[in-house]
Formats: sequence, structure tokens, C-alpha cells
Amino acid sequence: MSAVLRNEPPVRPEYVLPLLPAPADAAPRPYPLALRLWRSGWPRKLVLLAVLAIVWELAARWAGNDLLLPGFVQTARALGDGVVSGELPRYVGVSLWTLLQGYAAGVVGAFVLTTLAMSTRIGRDVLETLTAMLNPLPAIALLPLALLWFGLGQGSLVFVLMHSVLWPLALATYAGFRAVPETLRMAGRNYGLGPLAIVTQILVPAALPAILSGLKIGWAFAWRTLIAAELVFGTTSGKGGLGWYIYQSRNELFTDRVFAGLAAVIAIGLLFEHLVFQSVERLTIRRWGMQR
Amino acid sequence: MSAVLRNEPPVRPEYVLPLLPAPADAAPRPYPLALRLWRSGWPRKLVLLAVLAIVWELAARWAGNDLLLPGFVQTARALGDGVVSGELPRYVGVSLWTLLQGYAAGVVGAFVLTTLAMSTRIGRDVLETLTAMLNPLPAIALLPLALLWFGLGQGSLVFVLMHSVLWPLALATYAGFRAVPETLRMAGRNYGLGPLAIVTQILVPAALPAILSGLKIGWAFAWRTLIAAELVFGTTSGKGGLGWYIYQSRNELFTDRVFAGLAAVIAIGLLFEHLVFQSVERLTIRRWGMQR
Amino acid sequence: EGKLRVAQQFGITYLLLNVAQDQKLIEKHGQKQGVPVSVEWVQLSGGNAVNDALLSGSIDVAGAGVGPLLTIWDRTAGRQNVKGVASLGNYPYYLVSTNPDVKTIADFSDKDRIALPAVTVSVQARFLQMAAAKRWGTGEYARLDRYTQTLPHPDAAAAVVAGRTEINGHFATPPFQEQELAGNPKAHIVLNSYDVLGGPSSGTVLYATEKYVKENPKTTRAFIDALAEAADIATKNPELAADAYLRVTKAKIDRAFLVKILKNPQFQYKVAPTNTYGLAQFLFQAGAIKKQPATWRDYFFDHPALASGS
Amino acid sequence: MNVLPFQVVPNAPLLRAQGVTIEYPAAQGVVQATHDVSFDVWRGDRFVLLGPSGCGKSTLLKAVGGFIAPRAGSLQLDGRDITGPGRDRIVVFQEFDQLAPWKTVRQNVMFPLLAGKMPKREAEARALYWIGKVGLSRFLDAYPHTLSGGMKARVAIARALAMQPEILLMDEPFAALDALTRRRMHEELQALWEEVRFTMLFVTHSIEEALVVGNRILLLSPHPGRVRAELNSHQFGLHSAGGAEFQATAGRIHDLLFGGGDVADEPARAVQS
Amino acid sequence: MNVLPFQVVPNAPLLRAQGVTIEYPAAQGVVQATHDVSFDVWRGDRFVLLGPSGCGKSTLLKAVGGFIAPRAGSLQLDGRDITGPGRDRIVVFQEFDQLAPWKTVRQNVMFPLLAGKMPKREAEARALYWIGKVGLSRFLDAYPHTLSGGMKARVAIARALAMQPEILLMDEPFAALDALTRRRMHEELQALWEEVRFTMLFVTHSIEEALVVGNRILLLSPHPGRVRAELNSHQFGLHSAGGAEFQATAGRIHDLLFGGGDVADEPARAVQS
Ligand SMILES: Nc1ncnc2c1ncn2[C@@H]1O[C@H](COP(=O)(O)OP(=O)(O)OP(=O)(O)O)[C@@H](O)[C@H]1O
Ligand SMILES: Nc1ncnc2c1ncn2[C@@H]1O[C@H](COP(=O)(O)OP(=O)(O)OP(=O)(O)O)[C@@H](O)[C@H]1O
Ligand SMILES: [Mg+2]
Ligand SMILES: [Mg+2]
Repeated sequence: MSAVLRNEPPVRPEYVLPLLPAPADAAPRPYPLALRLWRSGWPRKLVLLAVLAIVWELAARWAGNDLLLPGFVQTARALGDGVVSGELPRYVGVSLWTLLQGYAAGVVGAFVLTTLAMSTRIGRDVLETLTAMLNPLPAIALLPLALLWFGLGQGSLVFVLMHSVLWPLALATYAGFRAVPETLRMAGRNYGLGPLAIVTQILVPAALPAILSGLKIGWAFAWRTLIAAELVFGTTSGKGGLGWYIYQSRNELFTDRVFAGLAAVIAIGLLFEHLVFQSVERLTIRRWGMQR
Repeated sequence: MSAVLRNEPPVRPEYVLPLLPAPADAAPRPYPLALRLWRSGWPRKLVLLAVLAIVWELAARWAGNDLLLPGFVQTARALGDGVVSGELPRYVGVSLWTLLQGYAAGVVGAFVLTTLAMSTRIGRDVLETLTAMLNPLPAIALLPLALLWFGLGQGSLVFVLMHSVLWPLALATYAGFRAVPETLRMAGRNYGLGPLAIVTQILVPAALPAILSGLKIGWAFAWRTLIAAELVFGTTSGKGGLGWYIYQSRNELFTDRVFAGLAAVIAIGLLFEHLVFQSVERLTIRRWGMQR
Repeated sequence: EGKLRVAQQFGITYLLLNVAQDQKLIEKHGQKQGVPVSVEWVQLSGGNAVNDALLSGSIDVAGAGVGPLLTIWDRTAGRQNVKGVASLGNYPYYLVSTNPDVKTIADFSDKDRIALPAVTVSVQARFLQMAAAKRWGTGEYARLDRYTQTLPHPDAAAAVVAGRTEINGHFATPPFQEQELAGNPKAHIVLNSYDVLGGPSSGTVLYATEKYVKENPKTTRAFIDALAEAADIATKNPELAADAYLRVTKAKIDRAFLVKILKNPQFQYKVAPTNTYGLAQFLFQAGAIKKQPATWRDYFFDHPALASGS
Repeated sequence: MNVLPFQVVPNAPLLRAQGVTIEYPAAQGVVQATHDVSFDVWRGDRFVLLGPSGCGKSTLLKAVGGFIAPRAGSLQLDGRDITGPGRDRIVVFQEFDQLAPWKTVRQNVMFPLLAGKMPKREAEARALYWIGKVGLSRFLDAYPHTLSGGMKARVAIARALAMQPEILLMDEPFAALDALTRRRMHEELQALWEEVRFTMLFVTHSIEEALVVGNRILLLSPHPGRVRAELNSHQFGLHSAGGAEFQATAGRIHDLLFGGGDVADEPARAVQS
Repeated sequence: MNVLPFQVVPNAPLLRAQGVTIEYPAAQGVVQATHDVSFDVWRGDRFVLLGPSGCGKSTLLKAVGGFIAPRAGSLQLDGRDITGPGRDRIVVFQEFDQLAPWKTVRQNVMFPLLAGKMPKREAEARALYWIGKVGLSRFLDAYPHTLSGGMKARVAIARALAMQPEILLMDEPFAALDALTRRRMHEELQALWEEVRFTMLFVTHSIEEALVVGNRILLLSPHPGRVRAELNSHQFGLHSAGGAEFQATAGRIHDLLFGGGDVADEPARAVQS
């Protein structure tokens, strides 16, 4: 430290100010529209999507092999045709309905498992062991069980979907639950909440960031599984979903339709991410200051 | 409130005690061996595994259909044969090696993506958009790309594995990063840490519970994908892995071998869960009081 | 020249390839042609993976059903121009049912579920449609589709052998059909693909891109010659073929059972395509392919060994 | 909300701690937080735990709250062992994160009331009353993360007071408050006590606060906490702060705590205030 | 560690806040935390921010730390605008969770030293020294979650002091400490200041502490924080607490803060102490 700093700070005169009236808190001043739009993320993401589309198109042209990798334009055309003919929306509808059932089953299962795990030691052992055992199992392992228990069709599909949602969601939720601050948990117990109420009223909201990321992962894996599983079983002719559409197009080497089907998956994924997950985040954890 | 309570508490005499010497902190008194073992979880989990095995065996006997659902005993025998003949360990070795490569690639990718996302707004847009778009895509969507870029074999497998690890891990990590308390982040910035150092020295340890759950999920899905993808990408001259073994056994209607292969997956999953993940948890987040 | 990557799928229908590999016939015939051939054998599952591998240049010759050949021929016309190289022999596909009431395809009802590797698009599904078209008229070809159900062969076979599930029918492929017939006393043949097509017909074929065949005429020739010799061996000496199969595929199937299957008089080991044009025409009528082949030669490369094809 | 409403035994203490030793397991060995602590709290007491940082005050409070089981000794409430937490003993924790981040100030205060099956309207009215008392009426619908440290502490206080529990366990509730706000809190606490006559166990590190708020003070030694003395302070009230007797008692407590006997783990400098 | 080591301008203040208004966005509207606050801090000052709970003290400190940008007005350090956080201004936050839970006490104190490229041995020696000063030598290898509230606060203080920063920003660092420990901290702070002559910005809600620790005190009004007065307290030191002048000044500050003018958002009761 330099010697100059050794100087005492100067002694300054004191002063007292009359107290100004407190200004009223203002309503938020809106930013200019353009800036607001840009900050909202939509335009930035649209630009990003456009860039991705261009990269894809260029890559496809460069590969020059449209049976293997059709370009963006070709895919968009196939997608447009599929939508106009009403074929694609129908497939999407079938898939989405199955998906939602399997997803819901998985969410309920994860909730039950993690609740048990938080309440009892044996529940905890069960959860840890079952996730470690069953999570790595591919869907084909479940096929025989599904056939025996549910027979063909919807039931088996829902079962397999549940398998793909349940474990990752249970893992994420469980990790989130266990990271909830001890003080919050103690407060909940202090107010006489029972084990179930502790879970629903303390752990779930406090672990919501982890649960939401689990839900997103589960959602994505449900799609992956659905597309794969609709090919393997559960399709009775004519009543197939998006996976069937993709499989059939692939069998007939209509690769642009395959990609159109996948583009539909992507579009639904983006829609869900923005309409559902991000809205939920904005209304909950972001609002609560639990996430930046 | 009853009237009795209105009474003032009695005035009691004061007292001062001589200060006793402070007892030295003791080393932890070990619990009896049996209790310690039980609490360590191993015996409980072994009992649980035994129960599961019995349930499986009973279910299989009840179904009485060993082509669809062989029992535990039959599977164990097939597993034993496979291990003794050295066939299964070889397949496991091949699969494990591929898996570790794909897993490592996915982890590195997730780290890069989330680091970018925490440092720049465009990185954030990229991460959010890419995960929402690509995560739901089944591996078949990547097949053409993989074939074009890597051809048949190891390269493509690693690519597809990376796809299955990258997105869920990135999602979980990103959610974990964003839930890190603001104060910790501010402390890090206060000490002049750059963006990368903030990530490695503040965000990663602070978000470790979320990251670990992402790693577990990624690990499980890498297995699922591997088993499925080994069939698609095939084997060259007998160098297949576990997925191929399962596929071939399935084609030959040796359902017990199929289940033996799956049992190997389960066994590896349990081993990894306990030897790797739970050890890491014990040495880190549990020790740091970040997880119950 | 001199390099050959062959993709095959699982099953007895690829027997000729197994024999050629086991006996090193391609290398032998390459020598005869004056090119040392190095062969790489790739195992893939599913016609789609095979097609993708072929189109991406990861393999040179692909093995799959006649259906996929026609599709890829149709779709690559004017681009890669994929055509057949050789047939892998004629094998009957049986439609097996465990429902005693089902004697012919007309007896199927809502109580029945017929497993197919892929409804409407697999070759088995096409055979079923052809049978329906024959019986009820061309417009009614899709009549049985609603009883069909996608299920991979092994799972379907397990279900048929074991009973206990809704699956009581399976349009299969060797050796699953033989296993079903052997494993479940109630299982019986309802339909034989030979009957649909009016005689023995090729099930599985090999195909390649025009580019490869043009650039590697000698290798291609050596390959086809080798297959022809393998067909010869299989016809004359099924035991040897069975051993080759077991050695190459490391399959655990019982040898005696395998030999019995291979000795099935309906099996014909030959490289010339047989009776494929009927299917091609049907596919065109059903709209599955857009181009009408004038003859079977449209979708096969020329080769003397195939001259007797149809 | 009464514990044993008709069996009140005015001749026995409500809370009885006997030889309470509490330990935490740690990597190198166990850490003793308190050693052989005994004290009695009578119905209506405003009982203060006073001691240096790290002496086990929070630990004792949590044990009474039912969150920690003592390693040795017994903790009895109305003659029965404490086995777990309960609505009869409402705790204000020392940490700021005791508020639910997903609830507004109003919801946070209403939460335990609703959990006790109080009708919504009544809970709301009570919550509003107490939020007003702690001076946060303007922040009714603010989420905790938008509050300052002291404001969070005040919400926690309001939440506990709104419960009007029979036993109130408070862990340095006013540490983050400025002089005036703290004084207002003292007054509110006093007024509520006059009205309800709850029993209070109060942790503080301020000698003055102990004298003003409490009627009886337990002095704990530095780590691990052992009983140093138990003193009366019922003679001091809100307005005695300046008086000579008050100063003398404060000085005496200071000497008891820091002057003689065992010293803190670092050699304490002479205290010269 | 010096900011501009050779350009010291002793005739200008080191830190200059001019018309600083800070706002937080909130759902219903913006919340003004401070309004038009101006003050100058000179090199070597121990400048105290004093004001009621929720008046924006922490907010001001974070703004000086570079974590929040003012909505209006300017904050200048050595003539240049503050644009972000930096190692020249070490902050002790009000929250307990400023310690890294994954580091032991020792590692937590060493962390910023190592981040500044100090050799490991030197960092360790310095950490040990300061951990000793805050009385936690016995807890060197303890993880934060095993510490009491006051112990966590002390680790944060040791960490900041070990940095020997040129500017120290402390937000109610001693709020969770008992009288003796707090006094010891005052002494350590004083000793360090004598040695290094750092500049300090210190938030407290205790008038006595402000007088003892600071040489100049900025009084802020209740929410939103506006400047009420700026007073000198360099005449008071560690040992003046009892004196008459001290008491008089404390009383004056009390009146300025709570007595007249604007009142807190709840009608304040008469203060009678
Ligand atoms: N979770 C824990 N694990 C291990 N040790 C702990 C834990 N919590 C507290 N301790 C130890 O117990 C002792 C007492 O802690 P406690 O929190 O009860 O102190 P306190 O009297 O409340 O102190 P303060 O006034 O600083 O809050 C301390 O030495 C601390 O290190
Ligand atoms: N993150 C935030 N979002 C919105 N408003 C906030 C935020 N942090 C603080 N505020 C508001 O700003 C005002 C000042 O808060 P600040 O934390 O600076 O007070 P303080 O003077 O430090 O009070 P205390 O002594 O209680 O800690 C308060 O009214 C508070 O509601
Ligand atoms: Mg404490
Ligand atoms: Mg503050």
C-alpha cells in the first residue's frame, strides 16, 4: 500500500437534509417495442431457427443424396403436403394422445415412488434399486411383459412410454427433493404436515426446478420411445401414429416424408417447450426467484 | 386458554454454577456391526433384490411361458453359462468400451453447451432451442447423418450415444446452474473469476446434485440406446456387443439368453450406481450437506 | 475392384452367403477372375438399415427381401439406379395359425390377430394382400389388413408357440415358421407364399448400386459365381451348408432340426430370381411403386447366371 | 391448541430439560454441541438462552422443537418426552430461508394457519393483522426473494405470532432488525404475551435484549454449551433499559459469560467496555 | 491490488455516489429501493450506512460492489464508473449462504486468495491467521453446514479480511454475533485498518456499532432510502461506548432516524427508551 494512503481521510462538515417526500413506486416503464420483442427471446430464436434451417439445407445439398438426407426445402414441402392432406395431423393426433397417457402414467408413478422414498427408508431403497436396475433397460425388454399383461395396442404402448418417463423423472425429482434446504423441511414438520403434505406442499414446490427439468427430459424420451415403439408393436393397421408414418415412409424410401414426420416431432417439441414448460417456469420458479 | 395459565410463572431462585471443564470431543462411537451393516444399505438392498428375484420367478412360473418370460432361475443359469464360456464378458467389454466413449463425448458436449449458455445470451438461446428440438428425436433420425459422417461401426454408435447423453445432461445441468443461489454467484464474480472459472468453481459444485442426476439419467439412456443401436449399426465380422448378443438370442428364440443379456445390463447398472454414483455422492454432496 | 462389403440380415434365407463366407468361395472365384477380393461381412437388422447403409456408401451389396428391392429400385431410378445382383434362393413363407377354425384366409375373423414384421409394407403383408386380391378381387386387396399386427418375427414366434396372447397367427419366415409348427401342436399352415405366387418364388435378394457394378465388374462376377457354387453345395450337401451356417452365425439352433429345415423339398437354392414379376406388378397396382417394370430384367443387373430368371 | 387443556399442573414446569447432551456426527469425530444442560421452563415463562456464538443455543432450541434427539438426558414437555415436532411448539429459525420462496408474504403467514384447518377468511384476517404489526402491509403480495434480510425475518416473526402458539421458540429473531423495528417487535411480543400468556423460549446474543424480553435467563458457556447460571430478569421490562440496576445486571451477565472461568477457544482479549 | 497505484489523488473522494436511484422490477410495478442518494467516501474512510430495515442499505452496497446498476445517477470509483464487480471491492454479504458449501472453512478462506494467484502456502498461512482471529481454529476443516449461524458469519468475515482489500464492503457482518465476539471483531477490524488503511463501507442497523466502527455515518430514511443526514463519528473509538458525548450522539441519530419527518410505513409508536 502506498504511503499516501496513510493519510487520514479529511474531516468533512456534517449535514442534515430535510426529508423529501417518498416518490410513489411507478409502474414499470415499458421498453421500446423492438427491444422488448428482442429481449422476449422469440425473434432471437426465430433467427436461430432460420440459421439452422439454412445450415441443414446447405449440408443436404452438399451431401447431394436426397434419399438419405433431404434438404430443408424438400422436407418443408413434404410437411406441407402432409398437413394439407390431413394425413399428418391425424397421425400426430393419435401419437399425441398415446403419448399424453403414457406421460401422465409415468408422472404419477414417479410421484408415488418418490413420495414413498421420502417417507420411508424401504421406499428409498426401492427407488434407488429400481431406477438403477430398470432405467437402463431398453423397451424390447419390456415387450414380452407388455404382451402378457396388456396385450397388443394402446395398453402396451402406454406401458412402454411410462417406462421411459418414470425413471428419469423419479431420479430428477428424488435428487431435487433431497436438496431441499433442511430449514424449509423443518418448518413444514413444525406446522404438523404429514408425510404426504410435506411432499406436496414443501418438497414439490421447493424442488420444482429439478422436477421441471425431469419433466422435460421425460417428455423428450417419451417421444423417442413412442416413435421407436410404434414401429415395433402396437400398430394395428390403419390406426398408427407418427411413428408408424415415419416407419412406413422409411420403408418406402420416402425420406422427405420421414424428415417431415421428424420435423413434426421437432415442431411439437418446440411448441411444448415454449408454450408449456417455459410458461410454467415463468409463472413459478422464475417468479419465485428460484431460478435466474 | 384456561384461566390457570393467567398465573405468572413462579419466581425461582437464581443460581450460578462453577464451570465444568469442557469434555473433549469423542471419536464417533461405532454402532454394533449388525446395525452398521444394516444401515449401510447393502443388506437391505440385497434383501430387496432377493425379493424382486422371487417375485420375478413366481410371475414367470405363473405365466408358464418361458419363451416370453423366462424365470429368474433359468435366466441365472443362462447368465452363468454365458459368463463361464467367456462369451458374455467379451460382449460386455465391447459394449462398455463403446458406451464409455459415447458417454464421455456427451458429457463434454453438455459441459460446453451449458458453459456457453451461462456466459452468453446467444448460448442460452442455442441451448434452449437445440434441446427442445433435438432431444425428442429418436436415433433413427440421426442414422443418415451418422452413416454419412462416420459410416458403419464404432463412430456412428458413439455419435448416437452422444445424442442420447448430451441433451438430458445439458437440460439437467442447465437447470441446476440456474438454481444456484445468487449470493454464491456474486461471491464468485467478486473474486474476479472469469466466466469459465465461475462455471467450474462455483456453478458446477453448487449444482452438483442436479448434475449427478443428469449423469445418472444419461448413463441409463446410453445403455438403452446402445442396445437398440447395435442392431441397427450391426456388427462387422463377429465383433458385436451386448445388443447384438441380445438380438441374436432373440432371433433364435433363446429368451433366457435375452434375459441374461438384460440381466448383465442390470448388473452393470447396479454396480455403477453403487460403486460410482453413490460413492461420488457420499464424497461430495452428502459430505457437503447439500443433500440429505 | 477387389473390395466387397456385403450386408446381410439374420436368418436362414441368407444361407448362401453363409456358405460362401464359410467356404471362402468369393475369394476363390476372385482368384479365377484375376482379382484378389477382400470381403467384409456386415450384419445389420432390418431392411431400412440395409438401405441406408447402401445409399450412404457404407456397404456395396445389400441383402434384403424382394419387396425392398423393388422399392429401392423404384426410388433410385435416375439416381443411384439400384438393381438386383442375384437371388438367394426360393423359400416358402407360411401363414401359420393356431386357431383350429381357420382353415383358409376366408376364415379369419375379429378373434384373430396375424403378426407381420410390418403391417401393409412388409413382403409378408404384400403376399397376404395378393392372396386377398386373388380371392375377393383386386379392389379388396386390403380386406385382411385389419386383422394384422406389427410384431418382430421372434416375438411373434414366441407368442405363437406359447399361446396365451392374442397373437394366434403369424406370416413368418424360416426358421420361425418351422419352429412354430414344431413347437405348438395346434399350429397349422393356412397359406403358403408359393400358392399365392403360383409356384416357388424368390424371397431374399441381393442388390447394389449401378456405380459399384459398373466399376467392379470382375468382383461382381466373382461374387455371383461364388453364390452359384454355394447354391450348388447347399442343394447337394445340406449338412455341409448347415455346418457352415452354424459356424458363421454362431447360432445355437439344433443341428438336426436345421438340417431337416434345409432339406425341405420346397426350398430351392439358386441365384436366378424366380417368380418376382408377379409381386412387382401387384406393387405397382397397389401404388407402392410408381414405375411399372416391363420385365424382371428391369430391376436386375444382367448376368449369365441369372439368365433363367423370372 | 392446548396441550392437555384440563390437566394443567401449575406446580410442575411445562418444559423440563435434564442433563441434555447433544452431539453432531462429523468426519473426524462427534462434535458436542451441548453438554449436560438442565433447565426448567414454567408455563408463562419468557425464558432466554444466552451464550456466545456456537455454544449450542440453536441446537437446544431445535431439540425442544423436536427436530434433534439428544444423545443423553431427557427433554420433557408436560411430563412426556418430546419425540418430534408439533404445532404446539412453533419455531422461528435463525436462517433466512425458512420462508417458502413460492409463497407471497401473505401466503407465507397464512400457510401454517391453513395447515391447522383454520377457515381461509379467518386465516387471512389474522395474517393481515400480523403483517401489519411487523410493518409489511405494503409488501403483502411480495415474494420473499424481493425482501431485504430484515423484512424476511419480520415475515417469519409474523408467521409465528399469528399462530398464537402455546410455546414459541425463537432463534435470534431480531438479529437482522434495526433499533426501532426491534423495539416495535419487543412491544408486540409483550402485548401478545399479556393477552395470550404463551410460554416462550428465546435465543439471543444480546444481553440487553435478554433482560428486556425475558423473565429468566439461562447463561451458557462457550462451546460446548454448559450451564453457567440461571438468573431472573422479570424485574426488567421494556422501559428499564437505561436504569442502574439494569446496567448492573447486564454487567454481571457479561462477566459471567465472558469474564472468568473457562474462556473461548481463542484467548479472549480483556474486555474494556 | 491497488486501483491506480501511482495516480492517487488525495484531494478527491475515492468513491462518489451521485443521485443514485436504484429500482427493482416487480410484478405490480417497480420497487424503488433508494432514491437520489449522494455521498462521497474518501480513502481511508470507515463509512457507515445506517437506516431502518428495508431502506436499501444492502442494495446500495451491492451497487457499489458492481452487482446492480443504478437506474439513475452515477457511482464512480476513482473517477471511473463502476461497471462490474472486482477484486478491489470485497463484499461480505448479509446472507449466510455466501460460503461455498463444498469447501471447508480453511478452503473457503483460501479460495479468493488462490483465485488471485497467490501461492498456495502463503494463502494457507494467511487463511490460518485470520481463521484464528475470528476464533474458529478448531473448525478449520469443518464444512459450512456444520457451523452455527454466527460461525458462518465469522468465516465470511475472515475470508474478506484475509483478502486485505483496498475497499471492504460489509453488510451487517456482525449481526449474528454475541457481544463479546462482536467486540473482538471490532478490535480486529480496527487493528487491520491501522495496519492497512483500507477503505470500508459498512452497513449496520446498530447505532452504537456505527459510532464505534465508523468515522462517518450516512443516515438513510425508511423505504425508499433517501439521504437523511451525514454525520461524523471519527471522535468515537472502541472505548467510547459509555461516554456522555457518545450517548448524546446516539440519541441524536436515533431521533434523526426515527423521531421526526417521514415515518415508517406503519405509524411508529412513541419511542420511549
Ligand atoms: N449440522 C451440524 N453438524 C455438525 N455440527 C453442527 C451442526 N450444527 C451445529 N453444529 C455445531 O454445534 C455447535 C453449536 O451450534 P449452534 O448452531 O447450536 O450454535 P449457536 O449457539 O446457535 O450459535 P450462533 O449464535 O452462532 O448461532 C457448533 O459448534 C457447531 O459447529
Ligand atoms: N431482488 C429484489 N427484487 C425486488 N425488490 C427487492 C429485491 N431486493 C430488495 N428489494 C427491495 O428493495 C428494498 C431495499 O432492500 P435492501 O435489501 O437493500 O434493504 P436493507 O436496507 O438491506 O434492509 P435490511 O436491513 O432489512 O437488510 C426493500 O424494500 C426490498 O423489498
Ligand atoms: Mg444459532
Ligand atoms: Mg440488508
